[in-house]
Amino acid sequence: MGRFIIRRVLWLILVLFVVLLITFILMHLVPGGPWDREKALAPKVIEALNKRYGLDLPLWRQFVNYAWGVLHGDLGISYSYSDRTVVSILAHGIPKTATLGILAFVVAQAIGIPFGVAAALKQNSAVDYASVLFSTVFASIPGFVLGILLIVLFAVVLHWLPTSGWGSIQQLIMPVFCLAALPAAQSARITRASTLDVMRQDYVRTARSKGIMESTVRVRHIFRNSLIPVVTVAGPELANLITGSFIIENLFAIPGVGRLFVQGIFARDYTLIMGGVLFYAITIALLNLVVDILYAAIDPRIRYE
Amino acid sequence: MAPLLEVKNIRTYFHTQDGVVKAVDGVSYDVNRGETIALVGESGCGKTVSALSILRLVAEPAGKIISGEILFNGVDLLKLSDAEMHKMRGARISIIFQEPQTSLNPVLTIGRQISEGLEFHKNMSLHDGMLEATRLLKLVGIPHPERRVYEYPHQFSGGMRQRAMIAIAIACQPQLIIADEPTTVVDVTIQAQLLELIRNITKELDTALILITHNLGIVARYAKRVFVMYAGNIVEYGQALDVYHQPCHPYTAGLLASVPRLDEPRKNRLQPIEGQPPDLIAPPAGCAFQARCTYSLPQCSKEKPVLMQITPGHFAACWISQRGTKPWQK
Amino acid sequence: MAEVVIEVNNLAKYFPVTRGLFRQKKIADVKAVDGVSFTIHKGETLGLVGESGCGKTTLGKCILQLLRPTSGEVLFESRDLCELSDKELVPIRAKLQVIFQDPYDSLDPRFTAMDIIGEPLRIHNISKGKEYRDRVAELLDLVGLARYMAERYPHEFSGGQRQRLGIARALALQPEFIMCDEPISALDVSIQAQIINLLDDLQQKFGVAYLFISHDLSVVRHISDRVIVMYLGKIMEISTRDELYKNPLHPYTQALLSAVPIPDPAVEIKRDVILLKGEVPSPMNPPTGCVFHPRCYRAFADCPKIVPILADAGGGHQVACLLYETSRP
Amino acid sequence: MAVEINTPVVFERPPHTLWGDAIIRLRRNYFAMGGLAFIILLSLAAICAPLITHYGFADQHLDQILQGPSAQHWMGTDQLGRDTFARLLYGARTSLAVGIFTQFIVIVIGLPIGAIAGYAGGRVDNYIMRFVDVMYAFPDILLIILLRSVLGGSIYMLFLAIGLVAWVNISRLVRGQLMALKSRDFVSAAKAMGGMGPYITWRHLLPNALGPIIISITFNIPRAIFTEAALSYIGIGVKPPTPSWGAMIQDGFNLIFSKPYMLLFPAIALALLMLAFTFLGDGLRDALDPKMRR
Amino acid sequence: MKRKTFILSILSILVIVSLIFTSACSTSSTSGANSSTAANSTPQVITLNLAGENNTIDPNRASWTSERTIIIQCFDGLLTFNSDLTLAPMVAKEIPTVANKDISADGKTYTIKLKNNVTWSDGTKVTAKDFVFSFKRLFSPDLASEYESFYSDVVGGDAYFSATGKTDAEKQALQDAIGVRAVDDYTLEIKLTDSLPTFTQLLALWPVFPVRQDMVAKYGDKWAQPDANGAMPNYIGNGPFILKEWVQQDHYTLVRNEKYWGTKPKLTQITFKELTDANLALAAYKAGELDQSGVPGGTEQTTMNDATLSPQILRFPTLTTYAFQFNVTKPPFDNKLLRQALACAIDRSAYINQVRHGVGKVALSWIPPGMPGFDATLGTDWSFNPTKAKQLLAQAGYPDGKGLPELKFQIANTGANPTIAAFLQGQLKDNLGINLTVELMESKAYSALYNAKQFTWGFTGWGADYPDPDDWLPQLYMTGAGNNKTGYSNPAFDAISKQALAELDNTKRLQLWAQAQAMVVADQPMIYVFNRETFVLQKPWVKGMVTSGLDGNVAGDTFLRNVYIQK
Repeated sequence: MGRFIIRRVLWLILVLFVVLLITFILMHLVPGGPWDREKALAPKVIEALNKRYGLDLPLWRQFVNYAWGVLHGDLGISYSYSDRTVVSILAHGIPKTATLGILAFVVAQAIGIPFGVAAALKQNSAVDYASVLFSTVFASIPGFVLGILLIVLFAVVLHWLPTSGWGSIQQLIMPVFCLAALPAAQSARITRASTLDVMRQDYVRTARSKGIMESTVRVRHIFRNSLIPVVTVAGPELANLITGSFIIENLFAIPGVGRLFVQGIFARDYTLIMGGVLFYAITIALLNLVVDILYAAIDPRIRYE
Repeated sequence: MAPLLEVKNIRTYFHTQDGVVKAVDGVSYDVNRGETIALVGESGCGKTVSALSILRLVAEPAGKIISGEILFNGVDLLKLSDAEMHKMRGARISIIFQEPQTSLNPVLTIGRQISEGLEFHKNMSLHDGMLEATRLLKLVGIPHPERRVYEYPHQFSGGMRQRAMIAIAIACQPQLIIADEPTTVVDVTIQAQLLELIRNITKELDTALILITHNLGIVARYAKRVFVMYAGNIVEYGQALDVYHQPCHPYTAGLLASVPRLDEPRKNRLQPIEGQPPDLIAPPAGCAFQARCTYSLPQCSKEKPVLMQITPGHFAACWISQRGTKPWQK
Repeated sequence: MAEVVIEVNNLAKYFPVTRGLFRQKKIADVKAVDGVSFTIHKGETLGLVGESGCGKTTLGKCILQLLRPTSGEVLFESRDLCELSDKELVPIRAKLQVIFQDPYDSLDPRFTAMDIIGEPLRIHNISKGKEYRDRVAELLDLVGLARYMAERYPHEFSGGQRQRLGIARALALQPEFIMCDEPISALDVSIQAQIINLLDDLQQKFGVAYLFISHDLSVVRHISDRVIVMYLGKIMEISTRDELYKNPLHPYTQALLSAVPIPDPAVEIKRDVILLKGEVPSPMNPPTGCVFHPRCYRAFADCPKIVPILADAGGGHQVACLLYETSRP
Repeated sequence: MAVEINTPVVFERPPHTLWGDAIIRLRRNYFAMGGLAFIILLSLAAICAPLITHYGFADQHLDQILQGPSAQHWMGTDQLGRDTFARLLYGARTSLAVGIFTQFIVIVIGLPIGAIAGYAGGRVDNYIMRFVDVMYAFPDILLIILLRSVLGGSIYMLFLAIGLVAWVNISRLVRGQLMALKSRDFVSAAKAMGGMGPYITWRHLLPNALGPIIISITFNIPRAIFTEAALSYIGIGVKPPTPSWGAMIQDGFNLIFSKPYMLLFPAIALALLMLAFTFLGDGLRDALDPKMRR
Repeated sequence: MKRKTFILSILSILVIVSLIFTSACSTSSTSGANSSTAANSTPQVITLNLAGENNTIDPNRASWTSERTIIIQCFDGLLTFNSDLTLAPMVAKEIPTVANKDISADGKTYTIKLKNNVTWSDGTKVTAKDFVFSFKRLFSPDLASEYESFYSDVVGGDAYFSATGKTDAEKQALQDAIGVRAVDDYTLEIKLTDSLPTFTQLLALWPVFPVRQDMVAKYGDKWAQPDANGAMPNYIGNGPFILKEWVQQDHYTLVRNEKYWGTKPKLTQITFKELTDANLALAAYKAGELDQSGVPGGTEQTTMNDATLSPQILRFPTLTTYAFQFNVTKPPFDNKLLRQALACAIDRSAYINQVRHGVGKVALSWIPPGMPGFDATLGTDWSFNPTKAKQLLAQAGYPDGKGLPELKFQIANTGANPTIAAFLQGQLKDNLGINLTVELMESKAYSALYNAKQFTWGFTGWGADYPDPDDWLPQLYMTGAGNNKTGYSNPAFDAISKQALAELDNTKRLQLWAQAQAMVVADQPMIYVFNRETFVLQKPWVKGMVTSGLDGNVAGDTFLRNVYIQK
């Protein structure tokens, strides 16, 4: 297990390097630079700015310098948020994005899994249909549409919740729900399918043949096994929540990494883009690693050497 | 003395997209205390379903016990409440399934899976349950039971898993064990080990055993009485010796003739039963075996034969033998 | 004795077990087949028995080069198949065929019966058009399937019929050798006999040699001319059928035979079963000396130390057991 | 009935291919058929849009700006007096095209890569999968935004951008399928007959992997449409005057307080299309599920 | 039964959705949470929306309107603008003119006397040295200030700014050579290389607001950054408000500068939110979280029709002109007649009156109304006239559009741009039968294309930095000028412009500019479309709001010091 983790982490470093390189190349392929704006800056100003931020160097030097900096924990200085280091910008954004993502994830699972289990246990009942309906409908509405509907209803009409922003629990409710809707729906679907599958398994029949209580059969034998596929998709799901929250962050004016990153792309804030990609790539890779480890915890058949 | 278990004319049907599968269509048999009987038949003949019906474990909602009675110690299991049935399963009647690979929960330790029945039926604590599980593992011949009890099914070999299944089945000292093809997936040497184990344990605990198998050799070695099933019906039953030596149904005879025997001189040709078992969704009108029967009479395709006593204690559902002839007998 | 079709010399197949961070290091070998030699003669059936995991299937696949052996040679038409490239093997494959255990797994579910049976013809460009259809029909007749079934898909056939399809496919190119990998073990008892008879008939007709892999000793006895008993990748005993079943020498063979129940209560009541201890050990970590010694009821002090040699015990009977080794110090 | 010797089995059903069976199962699934019907109807309506409405998607009626639904304009008009219903119909073209063409690109890239990795195995597989790992480490939607910026604004480049990101999953799927199929006996049989790698891949592996691929595509089409909507929301979707549902939702978004129907119609249309694909995908999965096979 | 449940649940969802929508339509009541509080004790706090995120609020470096909004609350410059866009003294005692000798006769030396009662928010005096420091810092090559080019005429400024590769000693020498010095604590002298009468206006802009040397020395360029908690202890200004808190990407909190040297503002606290989404801002306004908000483009009409909202509308013209500008160096738009034909084909009033519901004004010339140099009669020749458009098109060599190559129009895909692009497309189709290809581009990509002059036909807007033609004509139309993207080149125009820039007599100067603008409009390197009008909603309790054409995203931000709350 330890070896497995070490190998994965070493591999991750290599992956990150390639990811950064590809991003760097793509970024510089994008037309327009950080100083391009409709009301053009004077050439001498652009020259001074390039000098200030090291953009006058040849590209390969810029990348080497950047990579060297990354190794030392220095992600450079943002161009669009003058003088703020990318590290400090990310340090502000990550807690928000992570809170949002993790809360949405927890909410999604808290809604999705029980719903899915209930639906499977009572197949073809009202609960089942409600669950299917819930999961298909919520999977069919884009998050930002759901978001604006919620804002209209809860903030503007009912005045129950603030429209946007960051800081209070009330401000979290709507964005978390918007983010959670789709994964909750997916979770419900997967849980339902896997529970139905597990219910058909021989070992459930064995459990029943022991005469133990139905609730024990459900919790101990069905539920734990039906969680395995849920866990496998949970990692990418959480990664998606964290990397895909920029639309919700934008809609609810939450200063998270996603919004920064997208703004970074639009502003050609190279260091911010690289920082964002780095954060996301690490998040995705680590979450996948965590899932693999969790997977081994739930399913004793899995052993990593 | 009344038999321990009396299965009376049960019908278990499955609803599928293609139609209703009459998996068990009016089957009766009985088991006496401490007795070993065998249900013999090929795959799809309904032997497993009839056993699951006893425990009311037929997969719902597709499968349903349509009618019949299952008297266990004189109590109709089909009329018990769910709670009462829970107290039966595992405690009074237990079952050993065919595939130890899939029949054990992969994410629970072996010990846990043995002890949970004990916890429920005997109100043991988890700790006591695990101790008892260790003892049981030792009983079924698993080396290092104190270590093995904390291992997971995937750490066991096929034969060991089946031993664990046996341990689960005998944990609460039931009066009846159903062994559903317990050795089909293991090698012949392991098969011998397991069957000896089951025999010894049932003897020791004075437990009745329903041995479900397609292997005629196993039946010959272990069962006192044999029930031969074909297409959801019992077509012949009686004392093992009678059934093997004087089969009263062409199907039984065909089965016996089709397998090569190590103790007999090698034949140049085997005598197969030609054709295939019928479709249980639309079974033929008369005898289900008629289409494959070399000796069939005109009556066979029209009327479904019922079980009749041919010789004392030996019953068969065959118009031919009921006429007193056995053309298959050489 | 008839001419040799296939000669297997010292064949071994090891599956490496690796571990490592970036560069995978080999830490052990699973010796699935470990130094096996035998011959198969024209028109004969060589039975191969043993418990699961003893390397029967691996051996069969190595002969056909479906798995490339680690060492040793497989001589066919005086060429070592192990030395040939995949391309060079193609014409030879026409003469070496295979029937698999699982009739559900061995037929492509997207192919019709005609596609399945005709596939070898198409691969080797043997025939086209009407000729092709006629040949398929002929093969269907041969294995006892109706011609009108040619357009059907595997899932519309029963297990026995599928196995017939597999046999027809194997016969399409009139091979000299067919490896039958447990061809009947997935079938119902009443169907098994049908297939065995069919295989028998076809051998009579075409003089094809079979390697008949099975764990069912009674069936092997019925069909084989000679029998190999394998255990943990090694040959324990080779003999002609009658000799082996009448006079099994190796304790393992004896135990196997005794474990087979006989479908006659009157016989069974009198029989004693040799119960082997324990189970087959892991081939990754096989026992020293004679690999069978931990389970052997006749093992003695030398068994864990000395690896027995497969030696002639008279009458074409070879056995690898120290009980019969007299010449060695 | 005349029964030939040795062929005593009588089949009640006429012969069916596996696909045929799947279609029968699919037909019994009313939700899936409803979804399919909706998709077909919508596609037809999109193709025949000029026959259904006499308004063009770009026709501006500056005297009829932002009108509510009426007999004349069934779904009202937008800021430039363009008929919303007409735009919805023509927008369906864009949205469906996004869904379908991105999947086309996904297949063109992902299938061969997955197939090569899956069949070749060993070192080739290792290298390909390591590259896939790298692709996988990119956050999807953000990579699309970056690619969208690199590739420029045309709708074809939109397909390409979404496709370039989404192929990873298909190639993983294909690889997994092929790895599983490779160990099946019928593949060994084909090999034993003398079939070479490309033949086996083409004739045996890919046709058998097709079911999961089709299911995956069915679920990926709406995902691509969703992505386009999200891209439109942040302003890098398709270019005007070509309507897309995403762009229409974005237009309507700003009018939520004043003209909610501007958001309502395209949002409902999008949701219905999503539902249709989801039902169809579920139906296909059930129909093609190997567990359903006898 | 089961299907019924399913249908029922679908129905109920539909009902809920429709409820949301109907309520969205009908709500307009903006019940403020604390409307019942007594008028005299009303907290003097206001919440506004910056509608953007700031890169920096360092006066020397800032360049965006939303940055200016914050800076002008916290700093006072030498001069300032009145609401009528005339200049007024602030820290300076009076406006420098040639007449009061503050400007030398050759127009090259400015001697500015400062008030001696101006203090920083920490109580220390504001002196001429603070301005000298600010000027010199503005020209620092290491700072790379974006507005440096506005002050190029200061002696030595450019030389220092361009010294990027030089050693520190050389830089120091160049810095010392800059023609800005403190004659004494309250006298500032600035030397220019050329006469530039509008330099006084530049003195009212934020890049030369005073900056605290000690803060910069201590904290470097980070002096204008918040600390980890968002507090701004180093951001010391001399303006009416103190920036207390900047939670980045979220909001700013400003409090009244209790030690303010001038008339103290009435507001005790201003909160600026950074809501970039117009829709969200409106929602926040409706929910009572904002006291002022813009409305999303296209919703003006509904807002005006809304009984509750219509009294809350605040609208006033801004000094901004929008135009479709051609790349006149490339065919086919090098053809003046074609440009004129296209200009005549666009029904600008339809856009303003129909599409924008009357918000904004039709523009036919470049300099917007409300500014010196505006000429209402200019450009009427190229107003909407489809017949004339067709004639001109024929004259241009493309009768009925025949022979015309594919016309491509590039536009950044932001805000209402797609709408105006679609509008243009429709106009050309309807009025000339010409198909226009719209290339909607990502904003930076568009800017790059545009700055590299690779575009064919684009959309641009120009807002006033300061209210003078100096800011409007030479920058865009002189040959080779920095913002001359059209490639327009007219020697006559260049000559007049040079003359006008240096002309000290204001009347004469404006006359010269009028001539110059007429030349440009006749050539139509751009089709002038409309002038912007700010259209916002403001809560009725916000009083004393004074708006100005120079206001940024926040309406009235120039004069927030006058605002108070009365509920």
